[in-house]
Amino acid sequence: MFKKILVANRGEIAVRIIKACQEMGISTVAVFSDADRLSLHVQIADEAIGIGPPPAVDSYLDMDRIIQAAQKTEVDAIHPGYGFLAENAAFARRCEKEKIVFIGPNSDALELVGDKVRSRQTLEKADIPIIPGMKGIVEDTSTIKAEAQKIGYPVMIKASAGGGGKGMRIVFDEKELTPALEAGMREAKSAFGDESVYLEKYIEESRHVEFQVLADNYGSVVHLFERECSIQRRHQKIVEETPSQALDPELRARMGETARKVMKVSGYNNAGTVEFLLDKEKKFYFLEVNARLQVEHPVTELTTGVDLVHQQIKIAAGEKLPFKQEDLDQNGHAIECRIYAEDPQNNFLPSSGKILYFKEPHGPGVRHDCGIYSGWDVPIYYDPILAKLIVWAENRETACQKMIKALDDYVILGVQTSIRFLKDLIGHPQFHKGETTTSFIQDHFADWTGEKGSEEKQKLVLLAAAFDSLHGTTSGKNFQMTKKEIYSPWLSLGKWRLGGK
Amino acid sequence: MFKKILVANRGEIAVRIIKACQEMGISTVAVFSDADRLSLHVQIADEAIGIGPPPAVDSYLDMDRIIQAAQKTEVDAIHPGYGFLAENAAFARRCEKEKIVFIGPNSDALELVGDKVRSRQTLEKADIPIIPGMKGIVEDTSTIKAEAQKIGYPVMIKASAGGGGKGMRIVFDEKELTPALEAGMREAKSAFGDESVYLEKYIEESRHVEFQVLADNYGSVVHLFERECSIQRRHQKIVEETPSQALDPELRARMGETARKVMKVSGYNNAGTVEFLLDKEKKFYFLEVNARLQVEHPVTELTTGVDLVHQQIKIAAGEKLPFKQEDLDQNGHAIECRIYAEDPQNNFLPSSGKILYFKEPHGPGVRHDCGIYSGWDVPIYYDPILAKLIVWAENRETACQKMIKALDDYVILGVQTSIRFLKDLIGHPQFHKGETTTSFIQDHFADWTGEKGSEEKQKLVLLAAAFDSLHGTTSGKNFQMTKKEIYSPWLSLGKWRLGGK
Amino acid sequence: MEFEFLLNDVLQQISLEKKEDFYVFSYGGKTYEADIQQISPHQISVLIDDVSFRIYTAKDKDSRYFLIDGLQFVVKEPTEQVEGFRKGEEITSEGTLLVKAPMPGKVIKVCVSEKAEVRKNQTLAIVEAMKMENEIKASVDGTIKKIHVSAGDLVDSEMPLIELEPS
Amino acid sequence: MEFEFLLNDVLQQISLEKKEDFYVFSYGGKTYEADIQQISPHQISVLIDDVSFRIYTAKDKDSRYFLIDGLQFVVKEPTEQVEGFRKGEEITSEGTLLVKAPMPGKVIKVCVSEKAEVRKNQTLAIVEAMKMENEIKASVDGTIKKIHVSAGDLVDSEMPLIELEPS
Repeated sequence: MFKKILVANRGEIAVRIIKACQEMGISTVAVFSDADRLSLHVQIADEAIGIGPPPAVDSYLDMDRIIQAAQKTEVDAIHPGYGFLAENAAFARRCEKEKIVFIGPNSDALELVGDKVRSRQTLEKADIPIIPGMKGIVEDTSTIKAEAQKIGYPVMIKASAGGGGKGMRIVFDEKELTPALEAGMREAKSAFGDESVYLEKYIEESRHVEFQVLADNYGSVVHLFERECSIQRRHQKIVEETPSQALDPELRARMGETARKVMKVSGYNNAGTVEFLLDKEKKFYFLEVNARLQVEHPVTELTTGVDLVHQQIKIAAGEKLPFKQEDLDQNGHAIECRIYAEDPQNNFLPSSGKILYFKEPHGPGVRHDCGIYSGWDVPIYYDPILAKLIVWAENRETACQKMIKALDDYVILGVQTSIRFLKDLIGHPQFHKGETTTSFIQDHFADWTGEKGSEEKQKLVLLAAAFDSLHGTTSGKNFQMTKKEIYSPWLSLGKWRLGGK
Repeated sequence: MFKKILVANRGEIAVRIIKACQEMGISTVAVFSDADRLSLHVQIADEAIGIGPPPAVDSYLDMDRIIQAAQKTEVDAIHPGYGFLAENAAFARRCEKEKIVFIGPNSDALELVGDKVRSRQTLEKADIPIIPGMKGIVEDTSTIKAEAQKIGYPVMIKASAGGGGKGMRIVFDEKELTPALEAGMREAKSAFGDESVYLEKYIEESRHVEFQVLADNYGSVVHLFERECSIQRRHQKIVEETPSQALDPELRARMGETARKVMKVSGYNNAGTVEFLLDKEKKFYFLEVNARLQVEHPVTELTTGVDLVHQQIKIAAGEKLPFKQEDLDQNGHAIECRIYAEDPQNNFLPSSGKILYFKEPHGPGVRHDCGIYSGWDVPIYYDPILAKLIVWAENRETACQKMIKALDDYVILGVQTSIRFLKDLIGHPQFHKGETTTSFIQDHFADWTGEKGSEEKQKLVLLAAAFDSLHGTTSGKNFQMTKKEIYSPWLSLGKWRLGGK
Repeated sequence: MEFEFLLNDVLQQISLEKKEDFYVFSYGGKTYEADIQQISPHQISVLIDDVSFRIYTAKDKDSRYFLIDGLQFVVKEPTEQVEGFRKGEEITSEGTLLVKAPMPGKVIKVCVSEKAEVRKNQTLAIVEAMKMENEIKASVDGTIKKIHVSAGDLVDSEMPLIELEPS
Repeated sequence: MEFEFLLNDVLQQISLEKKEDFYVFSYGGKTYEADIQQISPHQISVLIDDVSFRIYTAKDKDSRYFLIDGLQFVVKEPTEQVEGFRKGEEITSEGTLLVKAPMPGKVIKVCVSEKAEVRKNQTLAIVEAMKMENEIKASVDGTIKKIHVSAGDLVDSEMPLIELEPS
């Protein structure tokens, strides 16, 4: 087993991986940009190395600096987390050359599945169902209109190199095509350092269903069932759950087997995810392989009992998979909500700044993967994900109730977050019914403005503000007071309310 | 289902129950003594009623005040938690009379199993294996020596009315008998309001193995497997785990069936625990029934996926058990450590006072049931349990590693706690081997003094203190400084250390 | 003692007095008794007629934030000027519409030129923050009067981007 | 700047100076560079030669507490008088042993009378706290000189219980 691992990432996922290493008795090295000296992953690691200025291209995406940090600290392996260099085949090759184990797939497989266009070709030959789309990347913007016409609107622009919604655009008619292409390419360039995009058919009213796969270095491949990630805004998943309400055991088995086949055909090893679109006729199409740990991996861990980060490390260290497909089972129901620093009342615009106060929810069945704390400044340079709230319960109904309660108990003051939006989303009757498609938010929450607060709550806020001013506990200023005398409180004592809370 | 439940308890268990109610959409009423106005359970409940002065006999043990609070708030049911009135048959009867559902067994069964002496007699008739002991309570202290002689030393003095180690004493020879009896009776009186005690044979090198049982109001009884609770100090459990390392499937099934039979014979309903002693020849003896939710219930929840508090409430509301014995299964391994406010370096003396700073551990598989927060004053009036740290992992080995890591991450400043002791305990080679008996602490930790801190850690503490004084961040005083000039730092920069952390 | 606050930009009054071991407050013509306890610098516990509330609080230089049951409220001083426009916009003294950066970030592209006519919802500029591009759109039809930024500029929240003459 | 502290009752010296964006400290004849950052009022983050440490801290009226890797340390002012005796005991000016309450609680029973002879480990009194009885035992053989409490008394930590003349 490895003695020391460098975690080439930041935020909640770096924290998650460092903790997994600690549980396995493996020393850890964190890396940090100048914007992250005070970040949580730096505090909890055994060693921490500064790797440059805040922009990711100068730090977390700079292979030379990462490799130098790894050599200086003499690590055995690098865990890339998700994003940044996680799916960068050149980086995996570089690690191989420097004799540092890259905790992820081998560089050939990574290159193949990372090239969305080439992998579509390979898998089509292996009879994997593929969404209709371009055979190659957009090379000539002048002929692109003909391509789009051939596929048929609406079409989806997708980055060849990436995932996570970056560079993605839906185009409903021809006149939107050119500006969407430009924006998609710029975003792809900025996120992955590669502006290649391609077009595929956009399937309406579909669900996003993906299968978690583990493959060891000796040809064993198992899937750990599905995650449904249909709830997206700006093509970014925000709520994920397992099991999916759309799958029956037969379809689940069929999709799972297809996922295993995708990985076998690709020569894939370590952890990965095979993404599918499921249309309203329950026909499924291969979308892409995410060749890394996923943001939403905890829902799989809670329902299968398998720690995916432990398995990633063990596989990379040359261990065999400790289970076969028939040993694996799904138990109960898990839901994840991503907590973003963004303002859902203002078109989900990112919200940076200082977290004035933070208190995370607790309780049986509540897991919180988190990279923040009270007093931390949310930097503007990186993805706005702050934390992930995950709940497990015996069934979906109870899991939803637990999630709503946990969101209610979640305290973040100072920056805007998606918490209230998520609460209304989980509480929506259509979500309750399991009627989730990729257009769920557009269909049901396009005009969402959020609760303004009952009169009772407003009264309490005023009371708290007055208490605070009276004792000067948080305010440094004197608030304006009028001189009107308070009438005797003993004359007309109000009853707070008649019903319950 | 109930609309509103009063939780007649305090601390971590009140918090646990209130959260369960909230997840089920049930309103909650907390009760609090004058010492608990600022306690966590008061803050999180929907309503909160003061029930009197700090001593438990004047508040949490005062049936009239609890019933009045229940009537004032018009609750449907009372959940008693553990301790206080949880196993008080008179209170259960009083609730029945006032038409408030008591969330626990029916008062007849409670009376039977609560009377340790009478239940021993009943179960002996039903062929349940019983530890040799007195047929009745100690009534005449003059004939007690003959009774002890008949049973044979060592003997155990036990409170007829209670559990939790209160009133319990081991007596190795005759001259210890009288003072031990006096102390046991006083403690029983103070804890349960009943000074009745009895004697039974003390079985050396035994394990404490108990079975969780659920019984609905229609005769269905299932067990949810065992918990091993052998690690005790002062007859109080401090570490519990499941599965037990001492049971094989055959013995587990046999003990589980015996536990179900105990409950059937006793006419028991709702949640309860059947405690056994397992001797070194793997012979097991019935000890007693704990007619309530146990402190250590979370390890069962984590390995079976069943929420015991939800089930308690559903059974009390008249629902049928949603599973049969054959539907239940154990998954993975769970360990619980009880975090007490006590000083393990000073004979486990209770430690009260203000919690100056508190930060709980987090991470996948870590659960923390807790009733405290930074700034809270630990009152001297109640049980010194602060919280429970519970971990789950695929296997015992990983669970132990997770627990050690979580204990390392646990921060409580200002009061003494058992955290470091627990860490050394879980890390002990005999614990690792699963060699746990009720004399484990006496055998291996009688002379425990704890780590004093490496030179590196001391150096860091001095650095932190100096930093603190330099910036005046926490200290209000000026520390004495000598005037000797610091020599140039550039001349002899030390290397922090050569190896890893 | 009487207090005036701006709660969600609306002026509100409340009076509060400390009695022996509780508080009396008046709001909306009614008077209530409350048991208010400071739990921590960021939390108070309130009991009114046995009903229990947890209120979390924090402040920055302009505002105090309060959170009840997961819902956040902003309280400001009543002396502060109330702006009647949506976040990211302001009517200038000359009657033009000043479009401001809704969050700190980097200007990726300015999509219009001075004197150009724009329609409602037309994209005026693209600002990137946290790796996402955000399109800044016109809220009315009009003519571009002035452009304050160019591509590559780093902007802070509320910084002027573009001035628009509504038509 | 040089500092003296009592760490676990041992006098220790350290010097610390702030440079541009890091600190230099000397201890035990060696000098080190450290990057020290205040994370919160209760936590600092220290990097020394790329090794990362989290140190938690809090204070009460007498002491400052520091916690590293789960281990708690107590730091006091060097001016404070060092007591050489175990918690709960003190040698008086007359040479008798004063047995004190080790924690706040209630005296359940006084097991000895004045002028009685006691042996080492004999129970002197029983004090109840948090529902547990705790036996207060003699640490030496001796004679009871004075009894300061009786059954039923509430005692605070460090309050005198019994005075013993060692034999």
